[in-house]
Amino acid sequence: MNTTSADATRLAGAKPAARRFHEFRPLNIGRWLVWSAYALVLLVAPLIFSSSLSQTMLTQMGIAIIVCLSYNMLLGQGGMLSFGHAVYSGMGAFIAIHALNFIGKGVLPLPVSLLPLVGGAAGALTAVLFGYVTTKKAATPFAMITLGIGELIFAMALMFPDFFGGEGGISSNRVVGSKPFGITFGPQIQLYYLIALYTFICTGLMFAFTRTPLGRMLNAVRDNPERVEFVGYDTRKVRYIAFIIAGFFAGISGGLAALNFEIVTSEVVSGARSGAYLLFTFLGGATFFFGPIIGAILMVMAFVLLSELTKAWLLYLGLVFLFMVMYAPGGIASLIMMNLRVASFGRLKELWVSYLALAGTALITLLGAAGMIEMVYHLKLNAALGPELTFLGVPLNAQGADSWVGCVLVMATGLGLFEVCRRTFKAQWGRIQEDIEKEIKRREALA
Amino acid sequence: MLHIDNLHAFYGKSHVLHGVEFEVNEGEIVALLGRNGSGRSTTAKAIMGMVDCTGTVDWKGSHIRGMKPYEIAHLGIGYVPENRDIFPKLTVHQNLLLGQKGTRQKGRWSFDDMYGMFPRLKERQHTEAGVLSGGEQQMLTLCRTLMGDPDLIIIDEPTEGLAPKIVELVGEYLKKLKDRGISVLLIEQKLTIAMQISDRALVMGHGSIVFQGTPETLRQDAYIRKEWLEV
Amino acid sequence: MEFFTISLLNGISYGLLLFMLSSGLTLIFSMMGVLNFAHASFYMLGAYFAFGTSQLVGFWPALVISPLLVGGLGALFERYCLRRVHKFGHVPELLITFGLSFIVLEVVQLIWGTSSVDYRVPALLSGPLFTLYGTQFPIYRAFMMFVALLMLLAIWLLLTRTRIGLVIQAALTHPETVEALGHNVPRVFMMVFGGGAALAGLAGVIGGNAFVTEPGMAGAVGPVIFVVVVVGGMGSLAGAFVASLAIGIIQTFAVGIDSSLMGAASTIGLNLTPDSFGYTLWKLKISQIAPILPFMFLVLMLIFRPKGLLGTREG
Amino acid sequence: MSVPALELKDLRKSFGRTEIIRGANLSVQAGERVAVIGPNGAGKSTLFNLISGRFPATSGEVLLHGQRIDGKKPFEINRLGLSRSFQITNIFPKLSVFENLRCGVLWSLGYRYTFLKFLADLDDANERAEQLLHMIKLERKRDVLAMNLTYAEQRALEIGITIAGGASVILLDEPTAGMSKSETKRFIDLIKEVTVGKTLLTVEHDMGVVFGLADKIAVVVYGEVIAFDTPDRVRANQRVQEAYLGSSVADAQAGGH
Amino acid sequence: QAKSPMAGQTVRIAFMDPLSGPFANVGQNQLKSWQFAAERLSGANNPAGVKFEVVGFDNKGSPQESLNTLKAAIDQGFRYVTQGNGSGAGLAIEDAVEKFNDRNPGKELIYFNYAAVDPSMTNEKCSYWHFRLDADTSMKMEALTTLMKDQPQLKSVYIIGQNYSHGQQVAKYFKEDLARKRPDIKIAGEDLHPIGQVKDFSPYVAKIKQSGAQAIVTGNWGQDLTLLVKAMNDAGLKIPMYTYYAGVTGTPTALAAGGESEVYMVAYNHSNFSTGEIGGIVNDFKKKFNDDYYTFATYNGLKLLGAAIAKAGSAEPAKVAKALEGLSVKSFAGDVTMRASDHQLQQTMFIDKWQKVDKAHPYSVENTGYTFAPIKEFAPYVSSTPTSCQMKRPSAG
Ligand SMILES: Nc1ncnc2c1ncn2[C@@H]1O[C@H](COP(=O)(O)OP(=O)(O)OP(=O)(O)O)[C@@H](O)[C@H]1O
Ligand SMILES: Nc1ncnc2c1ncn2[C@@H]1O[C@H](COP(=O)(O)OP(=O)(O)OP(=O)(O)O)[C@@H](O)[C@H]1O
Ligand SMILES: CC(C)C[C@H](N)C(=O)O
Ligand SMILES: [Mg+2]
Ligand SMILES: [Mg+2]
Repeated sequence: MNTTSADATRLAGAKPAARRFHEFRPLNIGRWLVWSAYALVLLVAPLIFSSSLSQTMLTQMGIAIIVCLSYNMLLGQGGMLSFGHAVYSGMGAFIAIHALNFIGKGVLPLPVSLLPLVGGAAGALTAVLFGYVTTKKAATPFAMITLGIGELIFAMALMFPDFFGGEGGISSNRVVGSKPFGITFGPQIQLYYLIALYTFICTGLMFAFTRTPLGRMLNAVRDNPERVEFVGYDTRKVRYIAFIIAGFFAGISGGLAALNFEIVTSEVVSGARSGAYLLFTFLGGATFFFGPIIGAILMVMAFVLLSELTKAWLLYLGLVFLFMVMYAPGGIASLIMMNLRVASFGRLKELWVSYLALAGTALITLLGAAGMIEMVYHLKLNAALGPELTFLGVPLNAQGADSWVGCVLVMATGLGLFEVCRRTFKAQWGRIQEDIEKEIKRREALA
Repeated sequence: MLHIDNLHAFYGKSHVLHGVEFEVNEGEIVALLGRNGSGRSTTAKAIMGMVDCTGTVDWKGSHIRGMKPYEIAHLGIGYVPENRDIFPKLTVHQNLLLGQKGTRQKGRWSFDDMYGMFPRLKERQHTEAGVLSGGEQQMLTLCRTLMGDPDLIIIDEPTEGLAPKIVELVGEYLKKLKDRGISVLLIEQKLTIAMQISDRALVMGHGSIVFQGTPETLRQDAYIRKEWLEV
Repeated sequence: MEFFTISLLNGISYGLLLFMLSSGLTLIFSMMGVLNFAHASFYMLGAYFAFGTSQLVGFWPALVISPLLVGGLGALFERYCLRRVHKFGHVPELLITFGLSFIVLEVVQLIWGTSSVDYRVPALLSGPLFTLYGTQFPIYRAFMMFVALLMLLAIWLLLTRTRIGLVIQAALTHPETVEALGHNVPRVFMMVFGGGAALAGLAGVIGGNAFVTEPGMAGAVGPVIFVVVVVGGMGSLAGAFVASLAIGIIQTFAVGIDSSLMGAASTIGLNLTPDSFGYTLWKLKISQIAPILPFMFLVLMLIFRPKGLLGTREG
Repeated sequence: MSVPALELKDLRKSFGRTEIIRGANLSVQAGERVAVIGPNGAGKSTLFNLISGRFPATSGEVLLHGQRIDGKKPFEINRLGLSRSFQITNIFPKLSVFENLRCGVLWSLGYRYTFLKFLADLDDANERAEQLLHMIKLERKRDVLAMNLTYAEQRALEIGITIAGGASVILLDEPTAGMSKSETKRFIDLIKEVTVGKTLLTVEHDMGVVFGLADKIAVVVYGEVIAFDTPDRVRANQRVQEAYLGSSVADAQAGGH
Repeated sequence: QAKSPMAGQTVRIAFMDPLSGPFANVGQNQLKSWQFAAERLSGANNPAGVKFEVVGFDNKGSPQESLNTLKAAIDQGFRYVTQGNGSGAGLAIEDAVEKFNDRNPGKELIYFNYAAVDPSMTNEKCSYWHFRLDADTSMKMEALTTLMKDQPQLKSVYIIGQNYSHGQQVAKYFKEDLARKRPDIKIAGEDLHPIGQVKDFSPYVAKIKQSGAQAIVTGNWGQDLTLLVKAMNDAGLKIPMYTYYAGVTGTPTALAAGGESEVYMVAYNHSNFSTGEIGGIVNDFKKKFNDDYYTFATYNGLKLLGAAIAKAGSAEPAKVAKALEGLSVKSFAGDVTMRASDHQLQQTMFIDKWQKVDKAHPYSVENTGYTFAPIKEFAPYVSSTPTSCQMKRPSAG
């Protein structure tokens, strides 16, 4: 109980300024619309993006959405910074794939479509076990215990090939068991819809959780654990239950991943995986419920697409994080909410020209910078293939002065213009915010 | 010594001080009175360079507006913030140590002076300041600032949460400061000691000075008291 | 006796090495409360810079130049990145160092390639210092121990002879008040972060050739140095020192212990066969888990004594 | 005499080697309003911390309605019907005012750790929270985040959370600290209003508040309760005069109301 | 030579291995090796006259990511995939290819495994569509223990390895083979340590010294190998060390930095082939990239593929797979044969010794001034091991 409430709030990682816009609250009709739109997107996405790769990505996005949302139950809602969330999704995945193998052998009479629930149960059980010790603590000690447990489990995973399958992991075949209506889950698209269904339901359930007494007390524990004790709640128990629920959803996502990949290897419990959940949940925005959804989508895109597009993807990723944390610590969700607030006061239309200008100039700057980064990488990695490379269709010569000068020029121009746009935008934004504050005051006075 | 003219201060976009002007002379206790939210603390922060402001703030004849807080502190202005900003994880002694600006320079005040002033602090010397009682914390902040050997000390609501006897004690010590040639800008809202010890009183309302005069005149000016100090 | 002496020597020297690696982190973590995930990256930079500069000017100048360069980079990072996010809290601080570690890794690979570089121990320091029971003790290891002790001394002086530690701790909760008392808080923060980075850099100069200088070296030491800092007690230099030695010695001796739970079970008359439940777990020897003992330590420590060995606070 | 609402029996507390509370005895009857006064550092807040379970006592007993509560956790004590506020504002900064209050009422209405019901459907809890909102006069700030409230509003919210659970014994630690005279006055009325029929203990330095609010005054000096009596008798008490009152400041404060 | 009907056709191979992250160095070297060999063996240089094209996909060393890259490759129309770095990813690909071919008849893929050496891939988990070009752990151990059979002075050996499937398998096969060939050799001790977790190997060295072993056998690779060697040098423990992976990118440099040491490596190649087609590749690769060409399996793989396409008269994987079974081609060290029963290539094995370059062995590995010199050569039958593979073969065709 030595942690001051200030510490606790800081650990929750919320940006105070962004939080002020929390008041924006869609009407209930709005909520219906949002959920229907979400369902619709899940339904039609694979019809629009129909290549095999994009379907794989969509399935993985569904899985990632569940796990990132479950992670945010801890981080965003409970102020618990976990470095070991992959342990729970991973254990869910392992148990699920073992169960799948049992189904395959005919020992376990369970429809494949319910397998994720097995994963969920496994995740929850794991959380019951480890959560008992981790949730005794909050703040930094909590973070460090989860780090330790994560490292231990990962190291152990390679040592126990019986259960974890060693380097090769455990593989399985999802086309087993009963086949209701001829659904075998063999084709990716069938699996996609199963995952989409789970994603939708889990998102709904997790959102519902934020509206329950426990969900609210979890927020209270994040903000000021000390006070919570004086309104009758055991903070430890609040954290523990929430931890188990988060473990359950993480386990579901693990179970879905087991179905999707039909193989589970030790990397699913690795620290790198946990780190990715943390980074992308934060990037999406931990202070808003829907933030992690954005984060999850970006995570899959970064790992699957970006890494194919450029060898420098880790560098870009690092830079994106650096800048996001510096300039938008509330994540993408907070940027969206800020603009929604402006929109709700009918002022967004004034801004779009600025946005276009900003985006345009930023793009130019980026192009210049990326051109140079790509040339450096090319020089370093593919020098033997000759100095030429094409970057977005533009032929560049990594050893030619003209390419470099060109890139520098493009970047410098972009940067200059961007700065000009940024300044005007900043002034404009400030003015609008001022007006909005005034308007709020006025409404308050009226009320 | 301290001369303030046409001072405007802002929190982001909200304009809090509207052209404040007053002076504090050498060896003088000036009380700055006013209701909650009238802008007294903001004035103090503006002098210390802790908020955005425009206008003139002169100290011993040189402009100090726009300087960093630590530079201003080095010029000899001490600030005792409101709401007891003690450093909770440091011991009482360490808190006092941080009041000193450099390790070398010898000031008017020693640790012993401080402990002599409030024996309670001496007893609690090696305790974490965070667990001190509310009143003890208040004493500590005052002493901490004195350790920096200021020529002018700005005290924001020092008697808050102090037992009546201690309030009186603080009043006496402020007078002692004055005797040692230190100027005091005392921010208060309960008139109790302010009226007794100050040489001059200022009343602030809505971000500007609405009254200047001796405590005596203020006591007589029922209108000002009613309009700007009480309900 | 022979085995014991040598193991003790190995344990102490490994412990000192751990301390060398984590001292900068302790400094930053204890003072600024920043979980600097890029600490190991600074360590790596130190090694690569030393490799680069020692090719030009030799090892001894590199020993000085390289930490200074790393410290400078650390200070710049604090000045232009970390400082901006400080006000948002610990999680963003941690994430920004996370981001930095990606960038450093990529840049290192771009400049020095993806495989290990040939960074060697200088001739003066290679070879054995003395031979004990037929086992050599290398000079370089002694040098490493010496530097670790120097680091301890330097940080200790910094903490006890100056008020920097107090200023920073106070500034963590009340930066404005500390400034109003006349302390240039931003500069102190920058110096401390730069100093911590420089210590990591120095560890890199020395660890880089003692071990392997390659892009994976940061990832390899990353987690374990956190263990040292936490087990020792956040905010406690002495704790970090004791924890390093304890971990070093225990881990070293654990390698020599070949008993397992199965052995323990059989002494109480329980016979486990390969078919019994969890056989692989039972037959696991202590020597097999020696390298991950630190993490067990960490978990147990946080459960039973969250302040750490010599720490005073939990958060 | 009926069972006292709150009783302290030879309560002691040491931090390290210093004994801060040195055998405090006190017996408060149900429905009494007690002001706890005493010099700075006398141990008033510590006493509250011991009663509410924030610190464990070194020795001695605390009885709530005759039941021993020393050694229990804060949340257990709270569930038994004792609630407290803090000298330094202690609210949920990132929740709205309404949510702050609702957090205060949930346990007492039996919702415990449930996650199978929607908050929006808990009519009784919502009604109670709205009611509290009116009582502390923050209706207009209903959806404002607590951290964006002014200081006085935060203090009011602090009290609101404290009384939210409907506890029968309420401890307030310097509820009016940092408020102006007019606000203080309004606040005393508020406290009186919301604690009707409850047992109230409050720490105060402002004699005006003390005499305006209390049925009885307990004087804590150096970790002991040296006097516990009606205001007039306490004022007349010689020891109290020496230790605490007896200054022009106190007189001025007391005269103010 | 009659012109092949396939001439001029392009055969595209998707290479999936880590191209970023901690193992990027190995992956990038191997991608270059594939591309270089493909360039050399295209057109007239293969009996089918086809052009080989190798495109790199970054699987980040992760089994799951490998499945994504596999999907990406399939989307882009690749029918041949190759991978080698790590058996984890290898098993994932083997399994996924099997399933894909099962579910998508007519669109089959072939997987060339050039370095993933887990024996299970050609035993209990074997697949018709998987062809391994490297020698697996058991074969290498067969060669190694055969060498020991001829070293009567060797009396006790210490075995140390990483505690994961590869390290465990090395230990297991070593003990089995030794029991068969040299039951008199004592196993002085056995240590399995967590992979990538040990920073300081001196405690292990002390333990080895204590045990009085005359030699060390280890399957360690990367840091775990170099740090072990360094710790031995530091402590002055000068006993020979038998390894699997002393030649992997980065390790030689680190070995050299640690000074002289007695390290043996068992492999299907060595660094001093300077003549013939392979000699040209090795030397020109070095000239072009200033990097070592050590993944000779790329050469064998393309040789086999070319021959199989010519034999099948088609580049259709279903037909090529059939043609590959039992196929024999002439390679850099005699003939190599793709055993039909388990799709494990049978080839000559070498024991290489780490030593300073000399006249007979001039090739400087990673420009360190050291080289791997062959000290022993075993004909394919010596290291051949039995298989438990029960292959599911496609019914038609
Ligand atoms: N950090 C801040 N951001 C925005 N507005 C602020 C901030 N601090 C104070 N204000 C506003 O500035 C005005 C003046 O505040 P100030 O603290 O100077 O008043 P005060 O006279 O010291 O009153 P108090 O008795 O509350 O200390 C108030 O309206 C207050 O709401
Ligand atoms: N956790 C602790 N550790 C050590 N000393 C403590 C601790 N908590 C309180 N004290 C000491 O106990 C004494 C009594 O403190 P307490 O806060 O109860 O005083 P108080 O009567 O409330 O005074 P005030 O009116 O000034 O608030 C103080 O001297 C304080 O320093
Ligand atoms: C990178 C390689 C040395 C990995 C090795 N092929 C293995 O199976 O683990
Ligand atoms: Mg104020
Ligand atoms: Mg108190």
